[in-house]
Amino acid sequence: LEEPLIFEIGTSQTTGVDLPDVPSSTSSRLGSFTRADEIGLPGLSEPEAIRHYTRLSRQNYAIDLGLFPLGSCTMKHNPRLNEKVARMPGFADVHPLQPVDTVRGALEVINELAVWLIGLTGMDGVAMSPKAGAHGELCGILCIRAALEARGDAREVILVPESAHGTNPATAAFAGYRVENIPATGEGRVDLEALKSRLGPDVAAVMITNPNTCGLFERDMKAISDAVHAAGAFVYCDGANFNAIVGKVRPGDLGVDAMHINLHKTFSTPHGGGGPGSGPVVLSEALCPYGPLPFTARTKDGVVHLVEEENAEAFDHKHAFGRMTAFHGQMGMFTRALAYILSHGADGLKQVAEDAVLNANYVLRSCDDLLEAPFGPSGPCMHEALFSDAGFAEDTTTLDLAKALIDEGYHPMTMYFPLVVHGAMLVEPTETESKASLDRFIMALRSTAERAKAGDPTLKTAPHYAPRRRLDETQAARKPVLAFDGPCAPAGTPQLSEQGGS
Amino acid sequence: LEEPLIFEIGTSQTTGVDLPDVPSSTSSRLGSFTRADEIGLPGLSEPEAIRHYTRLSRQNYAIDLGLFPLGSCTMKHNPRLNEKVARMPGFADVHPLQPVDTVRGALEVINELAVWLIGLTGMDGVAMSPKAGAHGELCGILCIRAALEARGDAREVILVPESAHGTNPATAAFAGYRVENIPATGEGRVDLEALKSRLGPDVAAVMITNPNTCGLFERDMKAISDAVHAAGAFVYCDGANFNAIVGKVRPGDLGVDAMHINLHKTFSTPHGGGGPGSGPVVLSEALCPYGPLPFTARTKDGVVHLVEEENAEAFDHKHAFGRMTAFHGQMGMFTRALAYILSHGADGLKQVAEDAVLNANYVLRSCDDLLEAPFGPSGPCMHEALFSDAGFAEDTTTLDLAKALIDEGYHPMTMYFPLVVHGAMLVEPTETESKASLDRFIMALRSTAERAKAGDPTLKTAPHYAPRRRLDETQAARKPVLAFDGPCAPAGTPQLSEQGGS
Amino acid sequence: MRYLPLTDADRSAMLAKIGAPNIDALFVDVPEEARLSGPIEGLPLHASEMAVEKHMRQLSKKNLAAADAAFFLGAGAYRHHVPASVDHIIQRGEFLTAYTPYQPEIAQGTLQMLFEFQSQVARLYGCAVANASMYDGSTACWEAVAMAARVTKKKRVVLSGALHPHYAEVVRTMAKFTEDEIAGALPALQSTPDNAGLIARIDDQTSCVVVQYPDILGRIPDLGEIAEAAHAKGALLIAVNTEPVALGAIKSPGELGADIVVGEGQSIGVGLQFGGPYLGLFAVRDPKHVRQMPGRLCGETVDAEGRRGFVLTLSTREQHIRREKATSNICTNSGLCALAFSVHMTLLGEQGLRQLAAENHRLACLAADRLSAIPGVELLNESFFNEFTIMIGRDAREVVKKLTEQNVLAGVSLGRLYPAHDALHEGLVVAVTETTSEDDIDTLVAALKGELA
Amino acid sequence: MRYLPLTDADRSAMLAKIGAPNIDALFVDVPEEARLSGPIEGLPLHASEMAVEKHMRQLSKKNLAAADAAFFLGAGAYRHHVPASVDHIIQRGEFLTAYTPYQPEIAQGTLQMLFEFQSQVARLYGCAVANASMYDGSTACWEAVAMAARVTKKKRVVLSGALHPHYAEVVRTMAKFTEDEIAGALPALQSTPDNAGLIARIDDQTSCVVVQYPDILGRIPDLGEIAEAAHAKGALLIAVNTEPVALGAIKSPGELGADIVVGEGQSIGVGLQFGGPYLGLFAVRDPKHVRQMPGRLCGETVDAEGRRGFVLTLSTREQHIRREKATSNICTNSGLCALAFSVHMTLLGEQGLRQLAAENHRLACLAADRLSAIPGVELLNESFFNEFTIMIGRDAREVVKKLTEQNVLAGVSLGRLYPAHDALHEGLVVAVTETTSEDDIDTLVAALKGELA
Repeated sequence: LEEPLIFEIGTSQTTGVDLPDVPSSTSSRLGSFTRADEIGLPGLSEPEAIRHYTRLSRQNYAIDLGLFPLGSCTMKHNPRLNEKVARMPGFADVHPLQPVDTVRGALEVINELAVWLIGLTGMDGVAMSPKAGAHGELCGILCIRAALEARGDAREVILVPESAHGTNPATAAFAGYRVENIPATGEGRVDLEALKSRLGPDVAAVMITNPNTCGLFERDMKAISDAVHAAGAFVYCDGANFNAIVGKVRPGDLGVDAMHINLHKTFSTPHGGGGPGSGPVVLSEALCPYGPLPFTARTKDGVVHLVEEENAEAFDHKHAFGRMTAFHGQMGMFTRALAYILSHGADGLKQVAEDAVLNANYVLRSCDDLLEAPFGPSGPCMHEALFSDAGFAEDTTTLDLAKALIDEGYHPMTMYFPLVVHGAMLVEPTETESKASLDRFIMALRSTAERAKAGDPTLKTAPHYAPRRRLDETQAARKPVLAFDGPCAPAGTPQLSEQGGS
Repeated sequence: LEEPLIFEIGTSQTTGVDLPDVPSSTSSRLGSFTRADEIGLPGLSEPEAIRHYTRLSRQNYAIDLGLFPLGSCTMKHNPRLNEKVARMPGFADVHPLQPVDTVRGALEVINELAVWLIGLTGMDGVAMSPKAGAHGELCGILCIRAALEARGDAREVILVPESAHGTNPATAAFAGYRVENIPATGEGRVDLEALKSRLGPDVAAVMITNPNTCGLFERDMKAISDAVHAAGAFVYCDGANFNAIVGKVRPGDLGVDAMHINLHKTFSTPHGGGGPGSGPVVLSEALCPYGPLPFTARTKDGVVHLVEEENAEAFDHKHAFGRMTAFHGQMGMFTRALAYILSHGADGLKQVAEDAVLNANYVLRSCDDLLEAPFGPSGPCMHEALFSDAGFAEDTTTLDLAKALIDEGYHPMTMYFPLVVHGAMLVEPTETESKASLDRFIMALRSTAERAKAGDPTLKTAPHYAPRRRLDETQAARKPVLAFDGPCAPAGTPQLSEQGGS
Repeated sequence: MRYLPLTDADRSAMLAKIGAPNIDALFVDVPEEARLSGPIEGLPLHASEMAVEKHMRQLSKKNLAAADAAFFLGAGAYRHHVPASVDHIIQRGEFLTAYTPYQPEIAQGTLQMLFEFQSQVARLYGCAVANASMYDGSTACWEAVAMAARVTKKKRVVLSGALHPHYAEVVRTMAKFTEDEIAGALPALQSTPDNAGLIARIDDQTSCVVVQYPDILGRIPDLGEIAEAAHAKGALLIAVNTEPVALGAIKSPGELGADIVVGEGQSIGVGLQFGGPYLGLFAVRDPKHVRQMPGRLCGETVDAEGRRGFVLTLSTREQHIRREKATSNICTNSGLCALAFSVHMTLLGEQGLRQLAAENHRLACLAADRLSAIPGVELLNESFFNEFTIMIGRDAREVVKKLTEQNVLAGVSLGRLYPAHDALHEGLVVAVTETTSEDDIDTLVAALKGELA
Repeated sequence: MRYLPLTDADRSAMLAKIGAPNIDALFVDVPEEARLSGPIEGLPLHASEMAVEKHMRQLSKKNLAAADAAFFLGAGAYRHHVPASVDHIIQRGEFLTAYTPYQPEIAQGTLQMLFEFQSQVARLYGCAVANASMYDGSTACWEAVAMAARVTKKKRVVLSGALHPHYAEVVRTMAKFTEDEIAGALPALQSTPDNAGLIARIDDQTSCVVVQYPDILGRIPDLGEIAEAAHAKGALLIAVNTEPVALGAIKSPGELGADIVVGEGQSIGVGLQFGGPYLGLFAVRDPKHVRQMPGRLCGETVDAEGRRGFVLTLSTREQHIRREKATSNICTNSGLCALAFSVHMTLLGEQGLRQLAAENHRLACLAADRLSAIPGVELLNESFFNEFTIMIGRDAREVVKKLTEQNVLAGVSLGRLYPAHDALHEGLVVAVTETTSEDDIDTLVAALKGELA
């Protein structure tokens, strides 16, 4: 299936909209800046555009087609109700700078979601504006930095476990900190004693993922927090895996000072092929005053207020460290997440965590006789099952197994992450898979694992039945072609594509 | 790709909705009719349901994927604006029996569409309620019968050309008439002299399709109408192909008394895998009084009224022949068709006809050196190009060629219709195909035709690359299996399906 | 124009290939005197998407949407909550823009869905076989009458007085032309349906008895008794159901002996839509009647490699094969509505359907109790599902109209349904579904009380 | 619960397979004292789809939607008509519910779309390379500043006074932590941007000059002059555009010498959405800067059979490979918004974009003429595209608030944007697009005239 580029089929004279021709004689206030040269933007009529994008879409794998066992990425069912809600005109068709009296409902959505996030995490406040998880991390670290600066305490180091997401060290570095690794125990958890011995007056914060990226709960979390606090530092928790414990335990009860919540992971806003995300950050009492603008506050009379530069003092929020984005954050994701949360309720969210953990342990225990589960012997996992490539035939890699899974009709699991396990395979089924669906996946995974152990050479060339065979990533990086280079198609160019078909 | 049946994966305990459990102790007014036995309806959770239907959908060919060259069926682009409009709450969420003052906008839609249909056809009125083309035919014939009865003129015969759609004779028979065929000339048109000689006091009406099912305009239409009228009969025009002439000529100017308009063919309401359709019938002055209820009438003050049994006399519509359906017709199709019509306007609709005819003639003249075009020599076609199987290798049939087109990525053209041409292939590209798209289709058609002429044996077993090979229709009819026979799946049944993938 | 891909350059090149000097040369067969030279006068020119959307939105705002009112209308069309997933699925281009599945190799999506739909309807109705849908309940009812004549070779049709009057009118209209003889009646305003009177009208010439279940007044007739009487005279019992949700609570017509069960499927998945498109359901209890059925049928078979697949079958009943000898002239079903029904029914499942029915009934009982407590209001029904009739001692048409001023859509007055019959005018048919809140009920009670005071 | 497929029977069977006595045995690592035993108190239990939809609709109705008002807000977010096809495409499950395209063999749909998107943005901006999108315009602006520091190894940032104040605030906020030095200013209320003043602030330590085009007051600065001055001092010019439709009418920043062009893409395809999600656009004029860019990049390559395909590339810049040495911590783009942008831009094409821009400008000129004819109202701008500033002689915040009572959303007051600066408070930024009707303009004129009278 080959679908041509819009530049190969669209002409600059074709358009899929009906707009008036404004006579060129019309007076202009553009000054001397009129754009005269051809821009080179191809157009398609509406029927051609629908076909181009419909056909392109069919080259994607998606949640709507099957299971997505991506550890730490949490690809779960995206309810259509949420899409409908986000499109209600009162949410979709309001401007961020409208007078606040005309957007009370929007502010209430933000506030209502904030109340849930605070309640579910046991924290004191939440900064809603961060645009994604990594943006939330930055927000949390900046709150910590602001709090330290407020007490005149310059610190330089942030401690991060080796197994952390790459965003953790990147964020710390972006915020001006030096990053040092925290060692792990043989059981895949933070080494508490090693951590304690490293703590000192130069350490600003510890960034911990809990449940961690090995899929395990940090049993010593409370002790870690206590030690960090005793050393005058703060605990940042990477909330990427909060979906495993929502409703079962509150991070605030474990001493966490700041944690971002990926709304798409825990509360099922759609991943959309890479975004948009949304990463609100819940904050402890110590950090709350520093949360960035805009903030929302509900006063005793129940009215929700938007706290901006204008009224930050009036709402006792004058220590806000600044503003991380132009407007209030990802409203479209807030409405979706709130609809999801209200649908589940406090009881359902607990069930979410339980089913997610049950599903992961079911996969773990259905495969650990065949695939090495490095931390399997030490007890149950949380929402994801971790395997290594131990026992694979020489030459056969985790990548080969993953690509072979494509031929079985599945998106591969997360590979080579966390870095602490050789040839890691991190499988997160999520709570929206049925037992029947897991049984089928387990069958495929086991059969592929057996082929990997036997050194089946067809794995090296997998996938065989996908829209593309393995792609040459080296060529892509060595001689980057990042934009189409030619002119638009002349009118009437025959399309190169195969038409339609199933 | 195998997708299990809902009965094979759903259990009667699973549900994809959240509804309260009503305590069985609640008092009931059901009398002694409580349904106790298991019904046997399988349920799926929402994620499972989305996947089942998404995966099923991918086994369909559709306009959104490619060209649909179906002569006389007119598969054209379905604008998404129309879907949006039909879902506006003021249209989608109103009850047909609401007090008329609460549905003035809905009545205006019906009236506005009626004004367009009357204007485009040059007729005097329109019955909006018929639910589909065939229902419209019946409506038209019943108007004719009512008009004849009103003048005490019992007639028994309806004349129909051999090349007519099957619905024409079926409708005539359903309305209690005897059907006789009208012969055709060698040029594929009604034989005017033969028709004239058959007309007489027993003939109630002549049903003519114009443009006809050979894709040709009935040049003698006016003469036919005059002769029919002179014999005291009426002219019914099958409007299936009105899209070829909309804006170019008005059937009313050619003496037509009644014509149904398939909104999905001419005005692009989506075909939906077989419906719903909508078949308003435009009527001449002679037939207008007999149009069925409900009717709409706009009074001089601009207000639109719904004429029902209640007020038929007041609106001078007391001769209505009855009611063809419970409510007002296909409102959801009216809104879509009106949006389509307003988008094109009077100028655009004319362009529609011109482009449809241009595209068909382009296909005709790009292939008539290779495929026999029985009426090609006599002049241009209208919106569809007709070919025969003359010159195919022995044993190779139109069906084989059509199924081979599937392997080229196309839906087959209309086959073996009209019956008057041997191994007929009726190709209607419609106006929403680009030249590039036609060029590609012509290439595929020519190459397949060459294989048919050469007797390529792989045609006999085509399609090879579709979700299914040829299906055994004989077995289906001999031992009909029309419903799933077993129990729902027990809980936790592994699915048989291949998951996901592209 | 946004839907037309040809450019002027394309048009010239194509005319050249065809060998035509201009576009009008292709319309040469249209007599010149009839050919229109420019756009039709008096009709507007093309408009942008924005302009069309704005215009249509303005029209839509002139209607009172049910969501903006306290809403109690039924009488053949019911407002239920349709999950958002249903609309998502029916808008998949591969379903929305597909053709009738005549080419089964590339239409298995539609075909398997239809097979599943037929199976769901057959089970819901307690029948052996259901077809792939008809236009709506009223036309399905007529088709059933016509089929009964084919099966029994008799012509006399006995309609229950409590059959939806529009359905009865459709049957009467069509029968005028087929020379069937229709024996109808008005609904008797009594607490239980007049089965005895109905049975008395059945004779040896009767092809079928048509009974609505629950009936137009919301009462639940004892179909078993009628079936027995009809069968004794060699007639078929046609049961008509306009509220499929009811069948999650009450016995199926098939179980009770109905021979043909037809109905409106709109309640499940389709929505109100001011009356259309709706979804005609059609099923027969005895598989031997299959070949007399109208409409599309989808059947299971195998492909050349032995894999299960589905096709349209038994098409020798149909017009495109049999022409004037077909069982019906129908060639369209209500495919997309059938899909909506099937998806919604799959989301419900047996458990969800039963819960939905129970919740409808609970709220309806509540409403009946509260309404009948209003002085001057009397509940007619002994039994009902989610719809019942109250007698309000005044012409209900007036009252309904009056209450719209308070955004209360109080129900369907019998005067609206039977304009010519003054004796019925004090009746009001009130429907209550899961979309009706207790607040809505209280709003209606207060408004009605105020109006009648 | 409708999103959770496991049945209780499944759960038991699975626990048995795992060898756990109950679900809590799987949470054994969570210290018991912290483990919650029941649903969190004070938070409601699960709700039906109908109930949630109703609740959310009630909240949405507390907002004044732009469609229900005469609407003139801009200042970084613009209301344009988005074709219905755009929303249809982005709701295709295969786009909506797909993952980041790390597995290119089964993600060509997303990847090819991103390649097309990058190409469209690069052309629109007059640049060589664009990335696969950022969170929004303001964060893209900050990323550009950070990139300029990497490229030039300098730390002093010169912000134009007429840069959107929220964008400036984002830069200032982030710079606090990176120790960049920010030289900002207020917008000068004059008819043309103060280029001379800006240029005077550029020195040898300057890493970049950040200029909005058109600027926050709607004026169109001469980027060429600034580029020349910046380059002379070894600084980069960062051009910020918040209204991409403008670039269908005015020269691209790339043509005029900007080194990095960033902006907000919301106008094309995305909609207002109360501020998010939006679409950050990011492009560089010189391909040699590619390896210093933040964010995802999609590139062309071939597969093992030599067929063209697309992959995410140059990921050695990114956090998941480089960790603390990455060019940014970003790992999310705004993929679905990029799709919406790309589909809308493809529907427009060059011709449509130019027509759209011309229509915006025509209506804006009309509005400027009519507004400045009101006594006491003065048009500030010499040049503008679809947005301009009027001085109204009173605190515009009050006036804007007052006019909402007539459902007129008159524009963005400078007081809202610069609360601390009284000197600006009489300014009102008015935006006009193709969605603004002439009636809307007349409504605003009448309301403003009335209020100022």
